[in-house]
Amino acid sequence: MIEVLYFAWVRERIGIPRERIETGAATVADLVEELKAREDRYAAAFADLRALRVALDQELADFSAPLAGAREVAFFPPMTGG
Amino acid sequence: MIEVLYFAWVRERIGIPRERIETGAATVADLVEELKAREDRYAAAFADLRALRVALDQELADFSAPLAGAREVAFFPPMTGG
Amino acid sequence: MDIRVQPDPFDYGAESARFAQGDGQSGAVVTFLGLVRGTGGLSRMEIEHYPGMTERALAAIAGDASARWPLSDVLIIHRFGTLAPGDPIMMVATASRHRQAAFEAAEFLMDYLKSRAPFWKKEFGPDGAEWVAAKDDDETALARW
Amino acid sequence: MDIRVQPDPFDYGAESARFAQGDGQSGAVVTFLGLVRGTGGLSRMEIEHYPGMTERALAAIAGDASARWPLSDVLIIHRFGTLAPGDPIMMVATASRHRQAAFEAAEFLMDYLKSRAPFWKKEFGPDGAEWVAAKDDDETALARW
Repeated sequence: MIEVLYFAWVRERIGIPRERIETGAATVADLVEELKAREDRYAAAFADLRALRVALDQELADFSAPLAGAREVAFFPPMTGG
Repeated sequence: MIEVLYFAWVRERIGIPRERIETGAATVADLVEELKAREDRYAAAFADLRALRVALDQELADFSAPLAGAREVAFFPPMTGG
Repeated sequence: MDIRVQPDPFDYGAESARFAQGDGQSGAVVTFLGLVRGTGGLSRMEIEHYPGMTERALAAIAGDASARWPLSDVLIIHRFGTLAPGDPIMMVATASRHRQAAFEAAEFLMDYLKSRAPFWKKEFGPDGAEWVAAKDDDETALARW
Repeated sequence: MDIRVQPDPFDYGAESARFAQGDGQSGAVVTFLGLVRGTGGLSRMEIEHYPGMTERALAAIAGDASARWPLSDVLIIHRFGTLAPGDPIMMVATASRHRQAAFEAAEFLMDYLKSRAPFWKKEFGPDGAEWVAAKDDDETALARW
């Protein structure tokens, strides 16, 4: 089980801020493929990975990063604070 | 007649903050030579021109600048504001 | 080091004054204040963030700055939630013996905060709502450090 | 544009707050504050300046900054006379739509003010009084602009 969080327009497209997912995905990219296959709203949110960033356990990570051991994965657009 | 002003340690060495001087000096450098010839305190203040800056009518100038038309000349060390 | 992530407004003048009290050894204080611009008929801004990760990211950025420059103090305040035009969004402050260190550290904090702290701005105007797009400039700004 | 040369202390927090009020269009405000350092047993500092030339030099520097960067406002306050450790010596503030412009203009103001505005500092400590020497760094800092 992994906690999956969505922020900004990713959250809006998927329609929920977070969910717990049972997955056997080896990497973040594999998890994204699983989610895209689920429903159109996921496919829409993950259509262009270059427009997305990912954090594993609250640290920025690559889509190629392994999921093993991670408690929390978050998807969001590039940050716009400041 | 020209108004001559001294600041910081130049003022302290010469002993006065300002004086009016009757001079026929063509340039700032000529005026400095006149002053040095007057008294030791001037010679001490003007011993090393590289340690001094000059302003003509309140604008930074070179020692080679002509004095003609200037109302006010000021001598001081490099600035240390801020 | 003082890092605050909060929905409430902050008093920029009072925070600046308190920060500058310091320890009497610093000599140089630089602050940056970001305000909501009222351009384009903007009626409000909403800032979303990632609780937990935000505080970690800001602490890491402030720690990096303190390791690179001789800073006696660092302050970061960043708001989230609903903001109106003219409202303060965030501020950073740095204190050092050297003015160049204080300036560089403040710019470093801003550059990293922009691209590495998980905040997202949404603007509400006459044509509806829009998520602010990150600028390529913001990412390339990191290359200078 | 607001330029003040004065013997009296100024309230850095209040000045910063007032400056940041602005016109709601700026978005980015940078301030620099210089304080008297209490290092080396310093008991007081005296700042001499050249009345008349000081105001002209500061106005010229602020004008140059406004010509180079899109600034909506500039503030310079510089004290003269007797100052104690921890006292504010001077501050500059810049406001712009762009953070980079506000930062660069503030650094430009400081670099030029240091080397081109006629102020001289004298420090009084346990070993007597000494005029502060200008740093070669201060002159070379101008080369980057």
